[in-house]
Amino acid sequence: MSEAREYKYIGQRSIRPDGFDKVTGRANYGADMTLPGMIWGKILRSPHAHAKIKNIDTSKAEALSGVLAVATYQDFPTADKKADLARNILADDKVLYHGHAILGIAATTSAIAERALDLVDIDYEVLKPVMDIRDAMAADAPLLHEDMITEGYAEAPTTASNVATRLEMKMGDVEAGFKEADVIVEGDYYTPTVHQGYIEPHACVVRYDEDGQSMIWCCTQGHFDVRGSTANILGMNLSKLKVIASEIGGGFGGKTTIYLEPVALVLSRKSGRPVKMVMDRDEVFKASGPGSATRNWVKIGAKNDGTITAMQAKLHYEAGAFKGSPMMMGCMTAFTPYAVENMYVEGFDVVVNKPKVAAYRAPGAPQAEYAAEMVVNEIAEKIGMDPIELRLKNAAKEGTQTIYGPKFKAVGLVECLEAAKNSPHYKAALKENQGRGLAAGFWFNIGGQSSVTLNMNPDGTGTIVEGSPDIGGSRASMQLMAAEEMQMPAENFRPIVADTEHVAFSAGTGGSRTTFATGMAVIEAAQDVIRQMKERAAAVWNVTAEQVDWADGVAINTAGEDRLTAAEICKGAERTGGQISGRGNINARGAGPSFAVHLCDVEVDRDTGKVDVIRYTAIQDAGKAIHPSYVEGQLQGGAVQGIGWALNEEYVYGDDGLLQNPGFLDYRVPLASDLPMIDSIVVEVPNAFHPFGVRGVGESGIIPPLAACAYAVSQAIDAPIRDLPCSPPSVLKVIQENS
Amino acid sequence: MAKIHVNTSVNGEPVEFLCEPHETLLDVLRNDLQLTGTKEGCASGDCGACSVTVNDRLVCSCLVLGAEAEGAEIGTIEGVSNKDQLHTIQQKFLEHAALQCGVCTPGLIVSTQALLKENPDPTEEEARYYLAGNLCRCTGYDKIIRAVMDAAETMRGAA
Amino acid sequence: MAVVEYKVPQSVGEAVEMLTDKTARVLAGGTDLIIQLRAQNSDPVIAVDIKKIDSMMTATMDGNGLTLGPSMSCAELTAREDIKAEFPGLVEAAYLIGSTQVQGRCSVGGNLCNSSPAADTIPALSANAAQCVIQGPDGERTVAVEDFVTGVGTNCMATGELLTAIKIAIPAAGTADAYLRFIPRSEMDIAVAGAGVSVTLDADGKCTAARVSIGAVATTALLVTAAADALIGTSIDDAALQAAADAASEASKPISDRRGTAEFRRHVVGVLTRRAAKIAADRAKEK
Amino acid sequence: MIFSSELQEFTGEERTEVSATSYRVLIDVLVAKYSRLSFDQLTDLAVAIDGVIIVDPLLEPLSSDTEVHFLHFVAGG
Repeated sequence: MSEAREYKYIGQRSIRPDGFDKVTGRANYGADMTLPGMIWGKILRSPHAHAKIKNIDTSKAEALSGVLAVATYQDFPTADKKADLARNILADDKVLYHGHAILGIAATTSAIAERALDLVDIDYEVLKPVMDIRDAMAADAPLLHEDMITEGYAEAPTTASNVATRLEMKMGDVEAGFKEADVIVEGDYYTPTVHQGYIEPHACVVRYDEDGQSMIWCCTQGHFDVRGSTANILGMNLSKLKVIASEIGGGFGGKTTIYLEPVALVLSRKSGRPVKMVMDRDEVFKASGPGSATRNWVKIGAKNDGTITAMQAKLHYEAGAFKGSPMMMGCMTAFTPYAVENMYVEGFDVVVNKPKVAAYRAPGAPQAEYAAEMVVNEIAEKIGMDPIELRLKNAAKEGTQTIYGPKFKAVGLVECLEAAKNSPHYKAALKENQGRGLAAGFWFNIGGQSSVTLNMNPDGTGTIVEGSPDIGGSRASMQLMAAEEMQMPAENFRPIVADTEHVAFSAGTGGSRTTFATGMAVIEAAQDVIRQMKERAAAVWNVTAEQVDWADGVAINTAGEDRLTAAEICKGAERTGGQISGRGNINARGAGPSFAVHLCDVEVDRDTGKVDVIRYTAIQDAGKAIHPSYVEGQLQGGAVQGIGWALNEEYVYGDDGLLQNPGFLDYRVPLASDLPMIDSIVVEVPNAFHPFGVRGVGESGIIPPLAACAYAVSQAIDAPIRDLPCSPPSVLKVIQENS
Repeated sequence: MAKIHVNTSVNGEPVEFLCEPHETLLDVLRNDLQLTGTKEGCASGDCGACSVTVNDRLVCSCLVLGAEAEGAEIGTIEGVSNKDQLHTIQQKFLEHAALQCGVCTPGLIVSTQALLKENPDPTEEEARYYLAGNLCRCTGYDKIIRAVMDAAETMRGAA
Repeated sequence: MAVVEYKVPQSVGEAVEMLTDKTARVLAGGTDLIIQLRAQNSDPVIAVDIKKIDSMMTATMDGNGLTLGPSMSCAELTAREDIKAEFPGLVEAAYLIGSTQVQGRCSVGGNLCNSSPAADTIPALSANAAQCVIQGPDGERTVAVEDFVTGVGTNCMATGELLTAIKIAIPAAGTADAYLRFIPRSEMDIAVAGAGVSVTLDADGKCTAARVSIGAVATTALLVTAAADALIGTSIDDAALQAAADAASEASKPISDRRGTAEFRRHVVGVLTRRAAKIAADRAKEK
Repeated sequence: MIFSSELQEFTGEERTEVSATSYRVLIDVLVAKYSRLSFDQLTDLAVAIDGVIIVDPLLEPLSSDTEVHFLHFVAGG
C-alpha cells in the first residue's frame, strides 16, 4: 500500500500556517486574554509537605478592599467530592505536598489578591512527610491516605499502606530463561522527579454567567478534557461549559490535566466577574504534575552468542500525593524493544508527599527503559559484543509477541539500528575522557477519538476545523494531508483549532496521536468532500457519481470531456444542494509504535565530574514524515529533554519535604550553550493502518537519551552509573569511588 | 499608593502610561499596553521569554520596573517586522521550523536581533552563548541556531 | 511586590538623603532586588533608582587605577577593552553573571551589595585588593572589599549609606588576575564554587606576590593567605599549584544545598584555584 | 481469546476459545463464563483485536479466527 505511493504534498517542508502569528507576537496564549471587567485570582498554597488543616480563617482577607471572592474545597458540589482530582485542585482536610492548593482569592488586581493571601490564617497540624519510595514502603511509614489498600493482589492486604497498586506482567518462564543464560547482569537504578518544563505557565480566563453558561479560555493539550473534568467537579452539564483552547506554550503531557479552571469558575460565579488566573513559575514547579521518580531493579540473562534468554524487572514509581503513576506503562514498555520469550515485570505505584505526577512525554517509559537499556549495554560489554549487534540479534519485529498482549505488526526497530550502525557518528573515533552510549526506546502511540469538519468555501478553498490543540506545528501537517487527499495546494486549506462548541469531541493532544488520528479524521473529511464534489459534478453532467473521477482537484467525467474544478463546484454549490462540508468523526485504531535509537558522545571533566554532550544522533521511525522539519523537531526536542533528565534536572527536597529548587535557576533545563547540533535520522517504515503510513513521533525520542547519556558517561569514566541525574557531584563521586 | 506617569517610546512610537510603583515593565507592556507578544515564563530573569530592548540594550522586562521606562526607548517583538514584511530573522525562524509551541519565539527573535546588531557574523558558539538566557523546551535549539546563523548570513549579504 | 514608591535621585547627596529612610532600597540593575521584592507582598519598600547619577554609571582607568561606578552595567564593563587589558579576571567574573539579558542590567556594585556568598565578582575584586568607597550622611569612608561583606546577604553598610565607587590600584608590573567558577551547566547558573587569583611574577617567572580569594564555599568570599603563600616564591609549577589548591580546599567551609554537596565544593574549589592560578600566571608571563 | 497474567487471576487460564460475532457479544460471553470477571472490569480495558489496539470498542465485529487481547488503556504525554 503506502510504500509505493508517490506523494505530491506530504513530505514538503511548508511554512506552518500559524507561524506568522507566532513570530510576530500576535499569537494568543493562556495568559494573553483579557475580558471586560476582568479580575485576578490567586491560589494560597501549603507551606508544609504533609499536614492536617485544622481551621481556615479568611475573614481578614475578605475584609481587604478589592477582594471580591474566596473559593475553597467546600465550594465544590458534593457530586464528585472525594475524587482525587478535586482534592488535588483544592485540598480538603489535609495538605499532601509543599505547594498543595488550599484556596483561591479573587481581587481587582493581582497585587491585592496576593496581599490577601498573606491575610489568611490557617491552623495546621504538621505531619512527618514521606519523600522517597523506600521511606513510603517502610513498615512504619506515615500514611498519606489512611484508607488506601493496595490493589492488584489476588488476596487484598488487610492494612492500609502507601502502595496504591501492584501489577504483574509475565511471559514464559524467567527462571528457566536465567538457567539457560551464560551471563546474568542485574542492577538497581534511580531516576529523580523531573518536570516537563514547558515555558508557558498554566493560565486561564473564565466567565460564569448568571444563567450558568460558562466559558473557559485556557492553555491545554485537550480542551474537551478540561470541559469534562471541570464540569464533573462543579456538577455542570457539558452544554453549559464552553472551553476555548488558546495557543499553548508547551505541555509535554503536563497540560493534560487541570489545576486552576474549577477554582476560577467558582471565583467568577461568586464575584460576578470574569476571572484570570496565571501560575507563577514556582507554582508550576511546586504544584503542577511532574514526572515520577523511580527506583527500578532489572536483571537480564543472555547466552554468549548474544541471545537474551530472560528479562526481569521490579519497578517502583512515585505517584506523588495521589495514586496513579505511569508505572503500568513502565511495565509494558521496559523490555518491549526485545523479542524475548521469558519476561517478568512487577510494578508498584507508591504515594509520597510530592505533587501528583502528570503525564510527561511517553509517560512511564523513560524510567523503566533507562534501567533496561543500561543492563542490556552491560550485557553487550560482558560478552564482548557490539551493542547494536546485540540488539539486532534480539530486536522486536513484525510478529514479536509483546508482554502487554498483541503481536507487533511491521515496526522499524531493526531499520533504526541499521541506520545507527551505518551513521558517521557510530564510526567516529573518541578521544580521552570521552565515551559513547547507545540506547533504544519503544513507545506505543495511541489513536482514539478525533473530529474534523472540512468546510469548503465558495471559491474552492477550505477550512479544516479540528479539535486537537496544536502544540508543535500539527496544523501544518493537517494542511498537507488535506492537500494530499484533495490533490489541491496546501495554501488552499486553513486549519483551525475550534472550541468545544464548534467541533465534536476530540481527545487531547497527547500520546503522539494528533498527526496520526486527527490526520486520519482530516483525510476522512477530505474524502467526504470529494465524494460530495463528485455527486455535484455528476448532477451537473447528468451522469452517476461512479462515472466521475477526482484528480488534481478536478472532477472528471469519465463518460465525456467535462471537467469541473473544486472552485467551480463550490461556486455553484448553492444550485446543486447547498454548501459542501466534509466530516471525519472517528475513533482511530491501529496507532503504530515508534521505535527510536539514540547515540550520544560525552566528554567528562574528571576533576569536577562535569559532563558535556559533544555529539548526538537521534534516529526514529516516523512511519511517514508528513512535515519532515517538524518530525525532526520532535526527535531533537525529545532528545534534549532526555539529555536534561540524564544530566542535570531533578527536584531537590529538604528533609522537611519542602521543594528547594522551584525555578529555572536551579531546576536546570538544557540551554543553547550546553548542546551540540542534534543530528536526526528519520526512518520510514509505514504504519499499515494509516492511509499515509503515519506513526506518532512525539514521545519515543525522550526514552533513549537517559541510558544513551548515562552509559556514555560510564564509558568515559570507566565506572558504572546507576543513579540519575549525572550531575557533577554525583559523577565526581563515582569517579572518586572507582579510582 | 499613587500611580506614576511615564513618558516613553515603544517601537518608535511615543507612549504614555500610568503604572503602580511595583509594576514591572513586563506587566506594563502586557496588561496596560496590551502588547502581549512579550511573554512571562518565570518572572525571575531565568527564561528570556520577556526579552525586550531598553535603549538598544537587551534585558528581561520582568526585571525592570515600569517606572524605569521614563524617557527610554523600548523595543518589543511587535516592532520587529516592518508593516506587512517579516524581518529576515522572523522569516528564517519560519523556514527552518525553529519554533514548535512558539511561546519562547518572541523573546528569541528579539534576542537574535540584538545579537546580530552587536555581532553580525557570530560563530555558532557565540550565538549559543548569547542566546543561553532564552530557554526553549521544544526544539532542542538545533533549528533555532540554524535559523539564527542563516539569518545572519542573509543579513550580511543584504547589508 | 510591595514597592510603594519609586524615587530617582539626581546626585549622590540626594540619594543618601533618600536612603536614610529605613524602607528604602537601592535600585540599580534590579536583577537581584526585583526578584527579592517579588517574594514578599507586605512590607512596603521605596525603590531608589540611582541610575541617573553619572558617577554611579561610569568607569575611569588612569594612572591611579580603576574607579568603577558601582552601577555600570556588566555589559558596558565587559565591552571596556582598557579595563579588560588590566583586569581580565575581574571582567570575566562580571561577564559570568547571568544571561545576556541580565548583563544588560546587573553591575559589580549590585553583585557586591547583594552580598551573596556565591557572588562572582567578590573573589575577583578581592584578588585585586579592591577598595569600596561608601558615602553616608556623615561623610565618606573606604573599606577593603574583604571587609565589606559580613555574612550571607549582609554587609557593612548602614542605613543612609551608598556604595559610590569601587577602586583598584594599577598593580605592580608582571601582575595578572583570573577568575573561574564552577557551574553545572555552561551558563545561567549560580556559582557552586569560585576562585579569583592574582599573581605577580618577576622577570625570572618567580611569583613575588599573590592573592587568592574563593567564593561560594563559606558565608562570605574567603581571602586564603595559605593558598597565596603556596604560590609566592615558586615558579608556579604543578607542585605549587597543587599546594595552593589544597590550601583553598582546606580553608573552605562549604555547605550542602541544591547546588552541590559540601565535599564536592571543597574539592572543586581546589581544582578552580589550581586552574585560575595557572591562567593568571600564564597571563602574567605575557605581560 | 488470550488473557494477560493479571486477568488470569480471575479466569484461571491463559487462553480460551469462545464464539462471538462482535466485541459486545464477547464481553457478555466472558462475563457469563468467568464468575469473577465483571463487565466493568473488561470494558475499562482497551482491547487488541488481531494486534490492532482499540480504545472503547463496542460494535467491533469478530470473525472465527480472530485473536483478542485485553490490555491496559494507554495514555500519552
